[in-house]
Order: sequence, then C-alpha cells, then structure tokens
Amino acid sequence: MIIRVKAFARFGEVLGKELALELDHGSDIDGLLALLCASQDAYDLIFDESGTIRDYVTILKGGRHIQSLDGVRTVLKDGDEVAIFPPVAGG
Amino acid sequence: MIIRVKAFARFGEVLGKELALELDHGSDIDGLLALLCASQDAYDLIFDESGTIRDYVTILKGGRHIQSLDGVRTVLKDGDEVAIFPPVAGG
Amino acid sequence: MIEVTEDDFNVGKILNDAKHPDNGALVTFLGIVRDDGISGMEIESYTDLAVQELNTIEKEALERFNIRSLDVIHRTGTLSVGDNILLIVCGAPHRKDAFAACEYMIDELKKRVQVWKKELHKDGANGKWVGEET
Amino acid sequence: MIEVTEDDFNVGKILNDAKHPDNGALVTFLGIVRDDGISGMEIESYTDLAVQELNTIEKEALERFNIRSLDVIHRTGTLSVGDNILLIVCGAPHRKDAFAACEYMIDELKKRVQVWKKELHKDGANGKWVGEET
Repeated sequence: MIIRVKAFARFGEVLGKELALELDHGSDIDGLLALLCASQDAYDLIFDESGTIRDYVTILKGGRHIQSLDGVRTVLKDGDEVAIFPPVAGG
Repeated sequence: MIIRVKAFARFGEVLGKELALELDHGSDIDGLLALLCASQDAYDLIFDESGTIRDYVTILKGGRHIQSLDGVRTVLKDGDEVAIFPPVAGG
Repeated sequence: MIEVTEDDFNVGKILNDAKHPDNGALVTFLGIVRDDGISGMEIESYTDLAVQELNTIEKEALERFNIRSLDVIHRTGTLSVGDNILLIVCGAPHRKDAFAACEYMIDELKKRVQVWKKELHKDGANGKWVGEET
Repeated sequence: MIEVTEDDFNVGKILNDAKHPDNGALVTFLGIVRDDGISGMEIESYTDLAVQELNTIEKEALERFNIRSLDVIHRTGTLSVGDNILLIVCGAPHRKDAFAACEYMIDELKKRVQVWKKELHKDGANGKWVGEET
C-alpha cells in the first residue's frame, strides 16, 4: 500500500518534503518511521538515544494527532496521509 | 484690559466658544467668571449650589491649570488667554 | 507624527511609513464612528493643547516601552457613522511592547487629551456631549 | 476571512472591509520581517491544517470576546526585510475586546498554527529555523 508523507521545516529538509512510501499492508506508524528514518541523520532527528520519539515531534494521520489514536501502533491503510513536523513558529 | 476666553463642548455652547472680555486691570479668575457666568444657565453650569466651582470644570490660564497657580485668585493681565472646559472625551 | 486635523487619513500609507528595519510588529488602533442610533459625531478640540498632551503621552510611552515609533492622528469636525476618528500606530521590535504602548496611548488619550465629541441624531435633534450625565 | 497565502495584502482595503456599523474599534497587528542581521525569511506552512487551526482560534475568540470580526492573513514563501508576514484585524464595538481578541489570536497562532520560518542570511549561508535550539 502507498502512504503519503508530508514533512515540514527542518524535518522536510532531512526526510524529504513530500513522499509516497510503499509499506506492507497492516503496517503502523512505527513501521512507517522505520522506513522514513533509515538514515542516521533522520533517526537522530526523530528519536532520542533510548529510541523514543522526541518530545518536539508531532505526527498526524489524516490531520489527527497519533496520540489521540493508537500512538505508534496506529495502523495505516492505503492512501493515508501522515504529516510530521517540529514545533510551529509562525507569526 | 482684554482677556481672551476659549470655551469648549457644552461650555462653548453656553458661554460662547471664543470671547474677548474687557476686565478691570488687576482682575483675577474670580472676576472673569463673574462676568462670564452672568446668566443663570452659565452660572449653574460652572458653579454648584454653594457657589463652588464644580469638580468637572477645568480652567487654564496660558495653558496652565489655575490650581497650579493661585486658583480663582490667579491675577490676569492684558492679553491673557483663559480656557474653560468640561471633562475630555476624545478617542 | 502627532496630528489633530479635520482631514481623513490613509491607514495603508501611514503603516507603510511606520516600517523600520527594527520594527517586527506594528499594532494599530483605528477608532470609527459607531452606529449607536446616531447619524454621526461632531468632534471639537482645543488643538494646541491636545497636540501638546499627545506629545507628552508619546514621550511617556517611548520611555516606558521598547517601541520605535508612535503615530497618532485625531480627527475633528463633523463625521458620519463609519468615518475614521482616530488612528494610533505603534511600531516595536516585539509585539508585546507594541500592544502595550498602543493601549497606553488610547487609554491616556481618553483621559487627558482636550477633545470632545457630540452625538448627532438621525432626526436632527440636538445630541448630547459624550460623557455628560445629563 | 482566514487566509494562508503567498500573496501580499492591502492593509487599507482589509481595514475598510472590516468596517461594520457596530464596530467602533479596529485593532490591527501587522507582523513584518525584522532586520536581525538577516536578509529575509522563508516561510513554510501546512496550509490545510493551518487554515483549519486559524478558524478554530477565530471561533474561540468570537466566543470569548465581544467582537464582530476577526481577519487573519499569514503569508508564506520567500520574504525580505520589511515585507509583511502576518495581518490580524479585529473589529469590536469597544476597544478592550478588540485588543484582547487580537492579542489572543496572535498568541495562539504562534503556539498552534502550522507555520515555520527559516532565516535567510545575507551571506547566502543556510539560516536556522526559528525556534530550533541547534
């Protein structure tokens, strides 16, 4: 299945701004992040030393925070859009 | 001597907006007000029942509050400009 | 710039003039004749003194807040509902100072600056002076 | 009106459109690219979500404060020092509400709306994203 990923600001520079990733059916956010953070730079940007997603990382699926869903265990389906970004700084 | 008087807002409507009053040499604000408030309407606007100048009345001589001078005993001289007005309400 | 004038003003132009490399924030207050069942307002000023008092308040604001510019234009004369009465434009590096100084200016202006407003009624009847109890 | 757009805006026109017979006060916040030793800024947004969040904040402001209108335009793209970034126009019968709602909008926008800014350096070097520690 194809998952579309949008990354913003520094995350876009490191991960790529707009991606379409091919994932196995039944994959979750955890699986998506494994693919997305294959490089050391990308991994270090999103995860801390203990392998936990850094506090400043926001991940949305279909516009909803994954915390309000099943966190990294949130299951994806074909065509889902996932957004990942650092703290906002507009204005 | 001639004293120029400017009155604003309601005070201008009752007393006249711009006046040039002829006063005896050595007259003070008290004397000016006596002339200015000859009519009952004018008197009631400026003075309360006990003959005291109402709280909301501001009187300036040459741009300075008469309280910072000698109050109603402030002596006038030829060409002085006196302003009299109610509380401001701009904005 | 401090002005008390009968003329209307161009807000866009004044805001543009207030741009300064240090200013990241411009906060503007625009006072307009509101439809309170009136047709308009007659605004009177003791202009010399009003300008002097506005300059004094501007100086206070420049001392109290980290701002770079403060412009005030107060109109006088006969204005209709929807017409501009007052413009305050405050420029500062940061927004908190710009908001605080702009509010300081309008609050003090209302208390201290020699301007008076009379309501003009739709039926042509003599309106009351704003702030009068009677 | 809520917009996230590359286009510049005409402040005078937007203020004029915000005039409403009930509005006695229009408070405007204009954010500008400030010269912090930079040549400009690159502004990026997650536009769909940013517009949605701005609408949510506008709704909150309309519930909390006695205001009649709240307009927000946030620009994106490459901007130079002195360029407009953000315009907020809040109209209310009375000034206190207009100031409070305008400040609420900018404070919440900075915390919640999906927009990011990158500094562009005069020497062409890669600037930092605003808010990043590194």
